[in-house]
Amino acid sequence: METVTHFESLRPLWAVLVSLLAIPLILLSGERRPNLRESWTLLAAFVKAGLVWSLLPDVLDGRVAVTSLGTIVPGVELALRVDTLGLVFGLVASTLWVLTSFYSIGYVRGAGEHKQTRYFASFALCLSSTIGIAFAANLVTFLIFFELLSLATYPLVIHKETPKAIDAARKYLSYVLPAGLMLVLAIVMTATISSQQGLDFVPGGFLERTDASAPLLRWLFLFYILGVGVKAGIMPLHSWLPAAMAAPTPVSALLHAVAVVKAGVFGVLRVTGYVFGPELLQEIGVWTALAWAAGITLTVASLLAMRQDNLKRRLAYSTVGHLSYIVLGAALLSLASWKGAILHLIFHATMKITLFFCAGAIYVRTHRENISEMVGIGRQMPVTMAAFAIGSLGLAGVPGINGWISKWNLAAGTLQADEPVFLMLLVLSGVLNAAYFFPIVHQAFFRSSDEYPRFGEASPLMVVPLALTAVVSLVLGLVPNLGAHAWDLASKAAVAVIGGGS
Amino acid sequence: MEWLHLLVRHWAYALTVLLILIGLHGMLLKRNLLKKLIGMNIFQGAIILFFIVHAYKDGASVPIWSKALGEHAERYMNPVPHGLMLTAIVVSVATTGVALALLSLIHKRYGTLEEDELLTALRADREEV
Amino acid sequence: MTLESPVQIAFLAAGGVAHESARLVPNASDLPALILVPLIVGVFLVPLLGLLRRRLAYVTTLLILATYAALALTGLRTVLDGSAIHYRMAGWTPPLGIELALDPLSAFVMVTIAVIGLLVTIYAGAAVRRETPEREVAFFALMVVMLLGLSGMVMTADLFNLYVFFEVSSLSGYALMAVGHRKAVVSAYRYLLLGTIGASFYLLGVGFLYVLTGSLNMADVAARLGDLAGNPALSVSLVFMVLGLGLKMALFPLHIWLPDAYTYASSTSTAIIAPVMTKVSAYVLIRMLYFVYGADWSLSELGVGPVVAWLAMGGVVWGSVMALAQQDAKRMLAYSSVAQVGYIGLGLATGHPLALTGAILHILNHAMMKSTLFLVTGSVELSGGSRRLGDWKGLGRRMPLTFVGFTLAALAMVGIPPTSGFFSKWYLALGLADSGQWALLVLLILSGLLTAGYFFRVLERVYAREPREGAVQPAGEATAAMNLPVIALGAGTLLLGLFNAWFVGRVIAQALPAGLNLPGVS
Amino acid sequence: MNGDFSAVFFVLAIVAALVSLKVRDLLAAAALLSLFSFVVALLYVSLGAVDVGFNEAVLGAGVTGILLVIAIFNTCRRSQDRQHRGSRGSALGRLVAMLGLVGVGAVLLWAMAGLPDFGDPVAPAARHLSDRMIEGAYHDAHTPNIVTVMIADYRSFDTLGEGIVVFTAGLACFLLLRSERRRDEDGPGT
Repeated sequence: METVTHFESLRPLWAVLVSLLAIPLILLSGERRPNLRESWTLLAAFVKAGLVWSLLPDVLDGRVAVTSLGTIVPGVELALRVDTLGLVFGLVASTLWVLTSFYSIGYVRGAGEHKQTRYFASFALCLSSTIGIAFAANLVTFLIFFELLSLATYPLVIHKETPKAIDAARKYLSYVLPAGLMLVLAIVMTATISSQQGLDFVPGGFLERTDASAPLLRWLFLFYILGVGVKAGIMPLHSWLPAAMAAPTPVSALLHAVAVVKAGVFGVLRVTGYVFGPELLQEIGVWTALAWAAGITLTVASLLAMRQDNLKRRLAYSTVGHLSYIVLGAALLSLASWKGAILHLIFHATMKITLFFCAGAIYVRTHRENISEMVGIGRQMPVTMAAFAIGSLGLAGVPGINGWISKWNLAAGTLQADEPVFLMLLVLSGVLNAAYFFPIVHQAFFRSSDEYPRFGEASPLMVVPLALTAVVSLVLGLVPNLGAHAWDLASKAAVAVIGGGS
Repeated sequence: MEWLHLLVRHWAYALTVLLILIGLHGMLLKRNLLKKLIGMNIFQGAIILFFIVHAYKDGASVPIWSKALGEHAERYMNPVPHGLMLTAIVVSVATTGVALALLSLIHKRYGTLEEDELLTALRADREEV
Repeated sequence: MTLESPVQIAFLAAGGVAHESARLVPNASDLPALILVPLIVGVFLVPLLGLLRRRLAYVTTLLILATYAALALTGLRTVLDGSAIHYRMAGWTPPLGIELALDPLSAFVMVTIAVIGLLVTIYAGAAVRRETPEREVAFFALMVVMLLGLSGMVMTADLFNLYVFFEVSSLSGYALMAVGHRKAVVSAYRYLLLGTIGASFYLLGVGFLYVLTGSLNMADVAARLGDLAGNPALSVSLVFMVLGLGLKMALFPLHIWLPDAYTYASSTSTAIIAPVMTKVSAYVLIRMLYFVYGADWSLSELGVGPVVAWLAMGGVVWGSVMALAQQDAKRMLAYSSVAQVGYIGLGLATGHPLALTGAILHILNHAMMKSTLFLVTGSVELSGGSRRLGDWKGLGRRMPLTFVGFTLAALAMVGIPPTSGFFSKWYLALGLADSGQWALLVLLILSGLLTAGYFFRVLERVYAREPREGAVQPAGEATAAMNLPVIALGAGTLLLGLFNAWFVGRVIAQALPAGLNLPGVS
Repeated sequence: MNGDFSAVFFVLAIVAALVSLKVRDLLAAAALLSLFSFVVALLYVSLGAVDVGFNEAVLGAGVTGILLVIAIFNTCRRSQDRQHRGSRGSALGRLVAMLGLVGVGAVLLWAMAGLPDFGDPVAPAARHLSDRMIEGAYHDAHTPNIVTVMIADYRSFDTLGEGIVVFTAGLACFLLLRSERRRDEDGPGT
């Protein structure tokens, strides 16, 4: 295991703060100066991504940037620390925010959304919380940003203010608030039983067998999973996610395919790898339960996805399924499965955001949401649908696109953990993925429909981002280590948690 | 039997308790608001009495210094509760005064001091501020 | 003889002030009395100047409360090293005379009272003129009297003196509660009856303590309680103290006076009474349980702890459920007060230093949140809106600044980090977990959901709904003088949350009774 | 002073209290309350509390009585004391109140076992603070009446509070009754 050095830096803090500082500027610019307002968003997005990327070399060299903001409750600091796993999540969220910002501008203007100021302000708050979650050094800091994220997403879900959106927002709250409370409960219990004072995340876990009885630890694990599992969409805690598709599409794209749900998955990784740790989980034997929950979720979600005609809902169920790939990887506690899980965290993000971007572009151009109404659309929006094809092929696990790499590692992980049954589930789910994505692509390109007027592509503000993410998915599938060193990062994090040997 | 002994030794206290209960009964169970106030006066009087009862010493005199009795503390009643209760009485009268002001307002607004009628009147009174 | 004391005190104050100006450093040993001086002066000065010119009453009140707040803050700063300043009224040594004690706990509650009092007064300038026209002078005078009574309760170290100030604050409270809606007189009358029972029960408890120990000074009584642990009369004194103070602090199920009283009183009355009145009673209960009776005996041995804790939890649940069912903003907030007082009761009954920390933090915290919320309902009403939540749709756009305050306070009530509401529950939860009260812990955590239920319902209406036809809507944003306290208090909940560790370590850790130490704080 | 003599006053006070709560004519009830106060005042005197007795006679029997009578003339004379018309909520309320009363009574009687005997000259209350006051009062203030020394000197802060209470009551009445006058000018309230 290589040595890790810590150094004080304000960059993590600025990475969190930059979008927070943009909020007053966005609010002050208001509805009357939309261009000024949007330039704040873009500026913040670029600066944030730059800050996060600037931390990459440090992490690759084994140097961990730390920002301490003083004690938040006695014994626990409000602190940020950019370890490998955190950086992975931070990179994904901040980079995709840049693209989403452009896309958002095109979308809200194209769709003529109301209250755009509130929309952009909430979006910025969401991103601050997400980076905060990624960089949180301990459980309390994590909790604060986790709850903040729940809250900041609420205005976005309710954004359209239609009865449907209001219902969705209620449903959203009634899932994430109890989950947040469960997380509080779990952290309070941890603080009480743990001998470690600061509640800092430690690769390999900081809870110890001697801290409490096995049943209590099992309860504790359950509370944690209930707490983070809602955002991670583990069944039966998933049903807020399809409902939340009432939000504008960029919100679905970034938050409900990347930031919020990945925050949940990221939480699962933190809890399994950095709070409990593989040894303790093996000892109290709860990992199988989690693995089964994930295994069932990824199968059932794929089945449910097939039944959806609404494109965004189908994507939502697909998201539920793919999140469970990651959870499964985390639960299996083997080196390859963890590597696969972390890679899937990155790769799924690039692919799914492509798909959502496409769905949004189609909606803005055609105002159609249902798959059955999209026959032949590929001839009118070729770039969009090509990107869609790349994304969906990737998710199905076709080699050459990045989804294949993560899935391969996950599969290897099931064998490493000596649980071939989950391999079967992975394969089955891959087939189902293909089954619910290919018809869309097929009918878009190979069946024609006369009922269409001429549409053409959406505005470049939307098409360029979605093409970019598709290209990125493709490139990463061929050279996974390009740019962000995704492969190296995943390996490093997996080794740190699981240990090199096993 | 032991109870009876206790009761005999604490007869004054027991009667004070009885007064406390009578007062509370009036406050809680009488249906007329003025009667409740009368109950309150009895209740407060009884609590004052509790203090005075415990200031009593067998064979002692009123707490006014005199040459004849000298500075022998056991020859005087305990003056502390007396002093306290002077204040308490004033407080209780002041409370009664405020209560009566409220009562006259209630009567002016709703024309009754009976709880049942008042409840009906309140239910009918839908005026917003 | 009544006149003698004010003269004495005025003399004293003059002495203190002269002293101060001579050395340019406040004479710390006079502080306990000095803090009360502006209020005592104000009680007479406000009506006097008010008679000259009505507007002067407001200005005088403002000046007096500002002085009071400054002194209270000075007091808090002086005792933050964990010391206590004892001041002997009229120079007699306790237990012969009455003693005032400024220790970190009393200074903390005093600052809470002062800050809330000052901010609500800033707000009250316009509000009182509208709500109680031509009677502002009496209103402001009574407000000062009430704050004096509460401060006296907080500061005195004498059991009977506490009763006197208890009644001072109660009587003025009854009167303040009686103005507002027409029905307010009836609810105020009920409040008076039950409040008197509460105060009298407290007095009865003092009586038993006096009979058993022969003393009235708290420290002296505590010292003389030593071998009385098995005495039934001592237990009974505690029972009556808890009942009496429980009534005044609206501890479930003794809260029955509260919803009507808060609903019908004028918005300024509620905004000043709701945050501080119940809290000071809770403070007195903490004093009694921890400093006079001793927590080991009262909470554990006698078993008052679990009973109060479960009742408090019952109050949390009941208050929250009832709040969910309300359509009237003020009534909803009133029931929510029942719930929030439950948190304080829970914390003080658990007997764990962390839980008690949570309770003490929640005293300030809830005072800030609740006054913000009540002030906002007042702003809505005074700007021409209605208290009916159904009419609150779309207010977020009509009164954006006002509702920034409301939102912050509501989020704090729900307990979203990093607002202070989260942290007081955090300490409570840690305390419960550490003392193994798992059932209460789970209920405490889940109760947050109910709170979220009734506040997000409002937020949804305010921000995401369009006003319906014919809804009573306010004309527009409230005045700056009304928004300033609202925003300041709302932002305060956020700041208190972010700096809670500092606050807990510096202030509350000092305020805990001897023997209870916070882990992780040196 | 003979403590046993006070038993008579005790019984009288109890009777007066009971009857005053029983009668339906409020004026009679007020008169009986005054009587109660007066008997209690005598009781105080018989227990050696002369100052308290005077105070109670003047304030309790006198001022309270007069205030009550004025209020009754301003409102109404008869109390119906009607049995409630059997709404379930109020029946439950009565039951709870009765249980509460029984509880309070039981608890208070239970305390008896721990209290010093009536008239015990060496009870804690009779010694500690009491002794110091009795022995120090004349020396400290040169006033023979120990109670006066106490309220005017030792515990003058209480007396200040008492003054403020009276002042508060005055302010409260002003605040409340003034409002009603305004309402009358506006026209009768519904």
